[in-house]
Amino acid sequence: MSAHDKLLGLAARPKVAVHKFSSCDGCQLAFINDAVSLLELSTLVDIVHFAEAGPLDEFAEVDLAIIEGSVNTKHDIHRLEMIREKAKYVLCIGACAITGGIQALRNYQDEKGLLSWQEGVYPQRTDVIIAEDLPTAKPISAYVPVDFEIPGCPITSIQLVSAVRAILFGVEPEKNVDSVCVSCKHAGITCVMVAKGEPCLGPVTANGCEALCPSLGRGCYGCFGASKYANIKALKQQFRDMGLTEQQITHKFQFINSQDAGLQGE
Amino acid sequence: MSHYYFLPHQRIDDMLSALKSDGYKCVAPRYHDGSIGYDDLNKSSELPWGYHDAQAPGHYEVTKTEHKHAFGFTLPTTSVKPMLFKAKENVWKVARNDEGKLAFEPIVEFEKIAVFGVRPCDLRGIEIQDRVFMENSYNDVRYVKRRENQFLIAMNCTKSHSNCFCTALGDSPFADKGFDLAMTELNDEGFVVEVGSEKGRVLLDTLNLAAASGGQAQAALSRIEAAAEAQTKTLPPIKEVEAKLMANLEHPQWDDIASRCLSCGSCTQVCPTCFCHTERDEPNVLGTETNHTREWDSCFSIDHSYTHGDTYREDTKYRYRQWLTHKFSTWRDQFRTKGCVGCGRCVTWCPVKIDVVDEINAICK
Amino acid sequence: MSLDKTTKIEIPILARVEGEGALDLEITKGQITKCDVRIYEPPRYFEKFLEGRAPNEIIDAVARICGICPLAYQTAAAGAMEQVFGIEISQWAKDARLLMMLGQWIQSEYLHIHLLATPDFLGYRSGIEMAKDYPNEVLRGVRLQHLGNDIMKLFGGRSVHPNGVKLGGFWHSPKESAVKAFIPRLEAALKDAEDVIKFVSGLTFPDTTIPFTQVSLRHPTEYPVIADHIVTSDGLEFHVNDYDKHFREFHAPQSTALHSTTLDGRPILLGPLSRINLNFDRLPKHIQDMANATGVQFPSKNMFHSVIARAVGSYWALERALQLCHAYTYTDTPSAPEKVCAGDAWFAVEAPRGVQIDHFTFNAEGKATNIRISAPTSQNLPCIEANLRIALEKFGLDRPDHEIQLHAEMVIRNYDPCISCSSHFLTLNVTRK
Amino acid sequence: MLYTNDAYTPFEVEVVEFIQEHHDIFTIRLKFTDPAIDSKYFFRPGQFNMIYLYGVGEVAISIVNDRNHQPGRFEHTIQVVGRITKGMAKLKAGDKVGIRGPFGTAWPMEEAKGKDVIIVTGGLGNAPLVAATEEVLKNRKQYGKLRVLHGIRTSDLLIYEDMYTRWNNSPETKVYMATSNAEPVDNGKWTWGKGFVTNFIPELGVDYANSIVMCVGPEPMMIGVAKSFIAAGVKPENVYISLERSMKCAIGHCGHCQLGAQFVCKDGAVYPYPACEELLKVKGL
Ligand SMILES: Cc1cc2nc3c(=O)[nH]c(=O)nc-3n(C[C@H](O)[C@H](O)[C@H](O)COP(=O)(O)OP(=O)(O)OC[C@H]3O[C@@H](n4cnc5c(N)ncnc54)[C@H](O)[C@@H]3O)c2cc1C
Ligand code: SF4
Ligand code: SF4
Ligand code: SF4
Repeated sequence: MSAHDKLLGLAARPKVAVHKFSSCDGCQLAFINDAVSLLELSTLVDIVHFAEAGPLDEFAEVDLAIIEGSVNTKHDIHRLEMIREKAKYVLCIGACAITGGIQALRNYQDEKGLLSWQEGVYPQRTDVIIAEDLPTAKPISAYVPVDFEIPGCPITSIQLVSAVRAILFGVEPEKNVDSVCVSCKHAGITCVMVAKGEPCLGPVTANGCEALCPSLGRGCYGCFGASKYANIKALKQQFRDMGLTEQQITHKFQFINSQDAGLQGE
Repeated sequence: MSHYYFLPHQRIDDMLSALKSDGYKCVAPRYHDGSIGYDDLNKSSELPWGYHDAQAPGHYEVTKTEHKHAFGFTLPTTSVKPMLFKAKENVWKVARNDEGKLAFEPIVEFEKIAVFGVRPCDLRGIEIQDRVFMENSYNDVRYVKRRENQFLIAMNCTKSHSNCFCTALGDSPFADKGFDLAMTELNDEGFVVEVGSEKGRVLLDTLNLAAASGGQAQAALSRIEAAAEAQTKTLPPIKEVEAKLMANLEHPQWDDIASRCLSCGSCTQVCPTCFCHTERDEPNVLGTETNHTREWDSCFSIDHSYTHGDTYREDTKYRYRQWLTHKFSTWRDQFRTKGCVGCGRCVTWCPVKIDVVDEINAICK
Repeated sequence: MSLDKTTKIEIPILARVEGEGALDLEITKGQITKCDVRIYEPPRYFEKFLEGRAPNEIIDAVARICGICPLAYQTAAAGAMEQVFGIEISQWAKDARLLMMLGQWIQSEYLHIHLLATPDFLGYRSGIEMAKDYPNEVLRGVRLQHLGNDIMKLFGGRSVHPNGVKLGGFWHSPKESAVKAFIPRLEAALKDAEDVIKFVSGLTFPDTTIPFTQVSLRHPTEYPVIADHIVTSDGLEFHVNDYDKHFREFHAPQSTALHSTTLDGRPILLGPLSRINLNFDRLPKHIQDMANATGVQFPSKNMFHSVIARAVGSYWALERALQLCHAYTYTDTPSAPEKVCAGDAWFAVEAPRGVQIDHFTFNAEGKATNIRISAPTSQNLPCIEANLRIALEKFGLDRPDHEIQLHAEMVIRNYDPCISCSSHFLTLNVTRK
Repeated sequence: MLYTNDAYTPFEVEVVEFIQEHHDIFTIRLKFTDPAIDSKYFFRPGQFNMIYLYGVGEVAISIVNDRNHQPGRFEHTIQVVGRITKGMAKLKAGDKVGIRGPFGTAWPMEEAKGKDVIIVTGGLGNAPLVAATEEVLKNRKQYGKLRVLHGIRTSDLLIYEDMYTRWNNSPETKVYMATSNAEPVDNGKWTWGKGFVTNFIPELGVDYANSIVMCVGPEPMMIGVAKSFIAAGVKPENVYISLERSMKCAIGHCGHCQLGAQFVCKDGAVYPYPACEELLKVKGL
């Protein structure tokens, strides 16, 4: 499908499905927590599958499949392929679906390490787990093509509603690629790094949370993933200047969005 | 009658009531959670009595002292800009009916605001933004309305922080124009007050203030001079800076800065003169109405120079160069004035301590 | 339908629960011979990847276990770590944590009542469907849910994965004006909450009795939210440190979630019903009266009365939140100084779904070396299975599959199982022999 | 500009006709729904409008028409490139959009009088110069020879074919077209030339010393064209180009279109080449 065609053939009353893979359910709550918008939206689209809210029809043909969660098991791959096949467009929501999420910290374990985790958490019947478990937690895009993405852990209702709204208008959702610092300053928040000496990932993290952590007086920990052209090297140097150890710095970048290519750098 | 009046600390509240009865909402620097920024002011006791600040590149710290002054700090974390040119606002909205008809409606919101304690650099920032939004080929009605409904009480500096550099630009920490009233604080006493406009005179008349004594007026002046002398940063003459920056667009220093700069845009967002913004639509869920917003943008943001097929300033080095050359050079051609007022905010709030003055000196050497 | 024929019917996902799993039901000659709730949520290994992490990172991370009750995880983890390190948190921080937890209760319980549970009682497939006929009730639920979310936002900035809690207290203290602004909203909400109690008392409840041991926290003076004692319907009361002396946590073969039972293998029931049954005396008199006026006698052993327990407990939560807002003052020391040392500790809170209990072990550098996190839903799983056996046999096993499914779902939904703590959606497999 | 009380708010226009020029190029013909506004609306060749797509946003698009256009109608030819233009591609007759404008500088139609006029375009750069071409043709006697040069990558990308044929048959006018990519797609049917437009310089038969060049195309192309024509004898100040920079407000407030001290939206988009020659040499300005 050429870029030009994107959203060209969207039904007047599109069918929408909300699917979950490995996740905490928090991104779907962006719908449920803004129940007014959900109810309004349900007058414009047919929500054919949304297990957490009620409707069930997992493999129905849909215009838009909204996917939360990462792929951690063999069974997930199969299910995902079925969903993609039946969906005209796929919108991934949240860190899990886009970068693998926090559970992708397992990707740093080798085979032996993972086995020790499996045995540690599930002492009985580990074989069931091992048979199904993939060695990595990966984003949806690692297995099937994805049309649109909304970052965040969790995403916000505003992001979700405006993305769906844009799709209904037949245009792509807008991407926010600036850093958290931008909305931090817009909100008139005092920079926590400058005024409190709190290490903050804001300068390299994608905007979208309205600078939530700095507004609470603490540093950002990057739950929206990397901003475009983030200067990771310069921020790591700043953290060193502030006295953080190499391990502390590594942990900062290897957290919610550890697999995000934009967060890699010396 | 002397040119100067004297407002004792105990009578600040009278001034606030006078402003209030004129319909103004009063705003002043206030202390909250480790920093001093503008907030609503209801009574004089809410002023940051005794607070001092220390600023250095990438460093800001506030301490409480026993001194009996309200303006013992240098300048608040933010300028007056957000009160006139809002960080984000709806500029118009449009409704669409079932037939698809569009009804556009401008949104112009303003209130009467009196700003108590505007530092001279921030006053100059307002003057510069006036040229963008009010004295330009097209004007912004919102800005104009807010400006008309603003009452400015300037507060001359009696202290400078170590990032201040208004003197290096040929200015001084003294408000010479653009205010309704200007004051200078004398420790433990009150303010020497000067009138700058008819609005200011009318307000002052209602307060029936005594004239400042010669000693008080002199003390005020020497305190301002001391603040000026406390500034340590220097720059070549501004005309020279303006020419040299544009003549050195390929200077190796730009690459050096780019390796340190986070491209976070904090410097532009705290700047009292930066005016860049972006516009965006925020439709409601049902799609029946849309708000068209205007929100601060900056030349550090990726979208700023994005044009289909080419992002002209893709590298940080070009983005930083845009910021510095615009502030300190091309601004003159655009608005017949400088783009910088020397408040030092961009230096204080740069998380990685990049100092524009150092960078300019390195390039203009 | 012949009773000796084996039929295997795939009934889709169990809706309106958060999580993924399956229910295997085997009916032989009119008797349930197998009733396994299989949770196959892909394992996420929180307990493992958090080893070696700094305390505040753990607080941010555990929220991600579950988007439905992130704060319960955070509060329990922070509490456990403070115990280990001997950090004494201020009364301000204690009150703030309580207020925030109440926000979580209010949010979660009203969401469950209106969007998840009542559609079952009134015969709708979803809250969205129910909203067409009951717009006011659904909107009331939404209003209350928002109020709970907003209370969480006060301290945490957002209601899903809030960012406010830190080791020793909070990252910031909200302005007084922001907290006081909740007073009129809470006052108005009390009226709504009273209507909710009346609304749910009017529902028709199937008649079942559950024989399980009920378990809840116990607070010395009030209804339990954050407390260090556990009580059971067997008449036991003990400190949370003794959890392992009374309960057993194990990995059931059918599931990726850990299960809990009493040491001798009996299921335990956690959650709003146990809470009210075991702490009725801790409710103020006027709320006791409201509870009695519903027509349900507490303690009740009918699991379907959970929805009433939720409505009453949430009324208390609103009232308690109102008191806390009235008493609130700003502080510039929202957090006690951090320090670390080696050691281990238990800590428990009442999540909306029941007791959330953690055990943490740290080394001298303040890095976690062993983490145990027990979510209420997984502790409840054996109980859910046992309850299904009783409820379905009572309901009639010769009924058509879709009716059995509906009833099974209704039973399960009573637990408001937040299976994502370890899992996902439920497929129902019925095998008849 | 239509500037009643607020420079930021658009006016409603109706799409009278939607013409698919090419698979990703279309023309929309517009009219103001309020006749009072229409009667006030006046533009000059080379200026542009901000077109607003409901719920999505605004884009800067040149006005195709000359100043004597049919009242109550004006056109824009738009190429689908990104978010907003993709959305606009789905417009149809009867739909409403918003318009602010006109903005920017215009082609030097006065200065061109008495001179030979050379219009050089590349790709979709022909849209902003239709107006200037028509203006010359409507006031034919006031101008010298007219040469229209148009370069495209492949022949299937040609739009306005009828118009080019009409122009080619006009007095004192000649059209030159070339495809730069090796083989034209519809081999045989393509009767125009091959290679780059600057290849035509020796055969235009105009008085370069008394010619004016107006050029729109990709930036490197415009620079190349300017250099070649100057080398051929056109006075540098008689070479005009039109620049494109990101624009949000079009009124010199948003800062996006800055090029050195220039605000392309109001100091441009049409520039005499010497005014931006140096600026265009600097990478990343
Ligand atoms: C003076 C002027 C006249 C123009 N005339 C025409 C014309 O006649 N026909 C035509 O098809 N196009 C014209 N353009 C280009 C047109 O404005 C862009 O193609 C359009 O803005 C792309 O928007 P988008 O949302 O589809 O693209 P995206 O790539 O999604 O762009 C997102 C945003 O970036 C900015 N942007 C991207 N590309 C450009 C660009 N080339 N110029 C300015 N801003 C851009 C816009 O703000 C746009 O909304 C003109 C541009 C200018 C400045
Ligand atoms: S607090 Fe963080 S996000 Fe905000 S300006 Fe400072 S570095 Fe940027
Ligand atoms: S271009 Fe940069 S420096 Fe100039 S006003 Fe815009 S943001 Fe500020
Ligand atoms: S100079 Fe400093 S504040 Fe400005 S963009 Fe670079 S890192 Fe950010």
